[in-house]
Amino acid sequence: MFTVKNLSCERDDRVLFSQLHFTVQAGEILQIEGQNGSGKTSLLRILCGLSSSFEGNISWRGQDTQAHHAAYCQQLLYVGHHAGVKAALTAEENLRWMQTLQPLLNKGSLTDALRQVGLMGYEDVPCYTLSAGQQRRVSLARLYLSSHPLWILDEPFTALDKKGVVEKEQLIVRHVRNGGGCILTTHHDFDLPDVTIRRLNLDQLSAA
Amino acid sequence: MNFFTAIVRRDLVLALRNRNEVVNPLAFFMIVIALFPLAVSPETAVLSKIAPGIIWVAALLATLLSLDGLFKSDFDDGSLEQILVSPQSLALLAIGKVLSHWLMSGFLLALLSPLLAIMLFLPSQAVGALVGSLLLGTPTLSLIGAIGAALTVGLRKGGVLISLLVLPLYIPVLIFGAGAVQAGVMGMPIAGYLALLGAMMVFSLMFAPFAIAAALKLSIRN
Amino acid sequence: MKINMPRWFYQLASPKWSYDIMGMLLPWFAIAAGLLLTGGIVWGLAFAPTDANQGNSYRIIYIHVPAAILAQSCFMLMALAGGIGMVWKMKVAHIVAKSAAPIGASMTVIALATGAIWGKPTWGAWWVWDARLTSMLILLFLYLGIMALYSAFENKASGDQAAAILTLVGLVNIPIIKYSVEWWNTLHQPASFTLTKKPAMPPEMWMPLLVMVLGYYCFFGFLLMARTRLELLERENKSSWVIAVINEKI
Amino acid sequence: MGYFNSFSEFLDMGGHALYVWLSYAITLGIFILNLLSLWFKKRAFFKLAKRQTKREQRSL
Repeated sequence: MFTVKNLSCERDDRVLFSQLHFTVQAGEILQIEGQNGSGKTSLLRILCGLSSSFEGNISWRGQDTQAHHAAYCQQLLYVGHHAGVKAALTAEENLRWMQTLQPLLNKGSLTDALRQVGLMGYEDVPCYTLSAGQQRRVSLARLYLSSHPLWILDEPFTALDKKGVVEKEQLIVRHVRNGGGCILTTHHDFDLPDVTIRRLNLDQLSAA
Repeated sequence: MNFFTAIVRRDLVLALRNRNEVVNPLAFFMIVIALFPLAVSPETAVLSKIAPGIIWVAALLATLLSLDGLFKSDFDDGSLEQILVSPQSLALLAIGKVLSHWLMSGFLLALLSPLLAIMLFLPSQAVGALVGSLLLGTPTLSLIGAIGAALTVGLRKGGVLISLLVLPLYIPVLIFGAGAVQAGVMGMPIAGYLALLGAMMVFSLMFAPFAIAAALKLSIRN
Repeated sequence: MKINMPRWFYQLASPKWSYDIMGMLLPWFAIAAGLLLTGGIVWGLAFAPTDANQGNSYRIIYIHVPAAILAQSCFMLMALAGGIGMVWKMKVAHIVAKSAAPIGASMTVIALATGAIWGKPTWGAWWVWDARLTSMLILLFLYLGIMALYSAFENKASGDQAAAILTLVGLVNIPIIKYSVEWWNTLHQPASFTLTKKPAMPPEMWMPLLVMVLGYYCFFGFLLMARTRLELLERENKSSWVIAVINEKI
Repeated sequence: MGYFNSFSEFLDMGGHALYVWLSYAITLGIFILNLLSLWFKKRAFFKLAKRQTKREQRSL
């Protein structure tokens, strides 16, 4: 489904990683590991098309992601380091805007999605009254609406409590069981039954 | 088109919720104009002679001032990233954002300008030319300025740089805009000037969105 | 966007190949520039006849006109190189554009300074808001903006692209700026005779001018290639060919 | 010599000496500045490169 060939990235005259090869099949999770500064976020940004400082090939269903950027983005949901939440808009307005951006976000109940991330009762307040963690959860609420085949998630569990983490893990499992793919980074020990989790450690790569 | 109306609506809502960002450039516009009688002379003859130039220069600087933040908050909170990883067109986004920016800056400046024309003793037969030239000229200023804003959005010290990049490109609009008002003062026809301003607006509307989109892309990928 | 180009075009994309080719051409340009400039200056200053209207101050054209021509063609070159760099993602083209900017800016300064000085005996003032001088001043601002943009980016590849976009926007604007400034000028002051618009210049006068224009171009080519080579070394300082060049030098 | 009858006449430029020689001096100055900046940049680059190679040799 998702194939990366010969990927190298250099930033500020430092090689972050080179000669990276991997694939993500439908029903698989790829967890990218590594210390801070090992290039996890850079790698995810490259995979999303948010960074062009790389060499190599990234293809999605046999098509180059750069050449077919719009078609690829249609299929992709990215939760990044920044929440992408507008502080002056309410949680509901933010989600509605994201729905216009992403046609594959279901037009289903926003209240429901917000309840799932524990923001019940916060639909109508501007997001600047929410904490940074709550703002991130507004962004994560998209996962409950998403029918994108590919998820790319940068540290999705940081702003969540224990219960929230478990729920998101279940959500990811449901997503891959339905034939989706997921690439994520996390510090969190991540072990799920009955799901293929591949691991890619960027530290070992650079040591080798 | 759905996407386009959504951007315009979103940016207008945001502007209405942060009213300071709308009011500040307008206040700046008025203060700059109020400085001239104090610095040059409060005499009617002097002021009415330089009024077209002053109002146009002040409008240009006020637009420039408000442009600095056009993409800043979207860049900082990650909204721009999300737009880049969506299938929507960045050029369309640029047009939508510039349109709502113009409604909250250039358009309001044009509405406010008759008041300032009175304060600077601009002959009343030129007020129509003033409002018309501002209505047709400021969209071009917003479009060109947005290129500069998109190029500098990822930089820490974009403020002065954007003026350096954009002001030289503003000169034709300034010349024809102020020229239209001068012609209005002298009772000459102004249709030619307005047509030129309109042509520049159409021309920049055709090309600027692509330059803005390319600039935004590189600023995000930087 | 994919257009097939001849082989040399893709070879130009290789930094080492460009470095070597420019290194071969460099001395020839230096010699040509030296000969043409010396010859042109001696010819223009000492041998060309004087102008009936302006006296000997017209001899400033021999340094002014080539600078003005070069200031404009340098901008076009930068836009072309920047465009090539954007379309074919060619680093060398971006580096050429970047190296050209300060040279173009200095040519603009020469054209401005000599034009203004020429104005003193002709118009009686050290600065006149003449259409050509004003356009030249705006061109200088455009150059300064582009150079500022290059240096504002820490990531050089981003700076290259940003400056290329700005240069292309500037190129589209230059004719509009020129037209509007000329129109503004005729509105505010009657057209006076200018430094460059001479109805009929005898060959003894324009021949040295031609030599000077060629000399300026050679000097420009020399500077541009030398700056490009240096920038190539700085950008590629980790690659094996640059290390070889350095080891040879030390 | 050439168009002028004497060297002093040449220097005087028909009364326009100030303008002509000032223009030529400024132009020459800018040409030389261009060459100098190139030369300084080149020297700085190789100086830095030399220091780096030395450091690398020491660390080996």
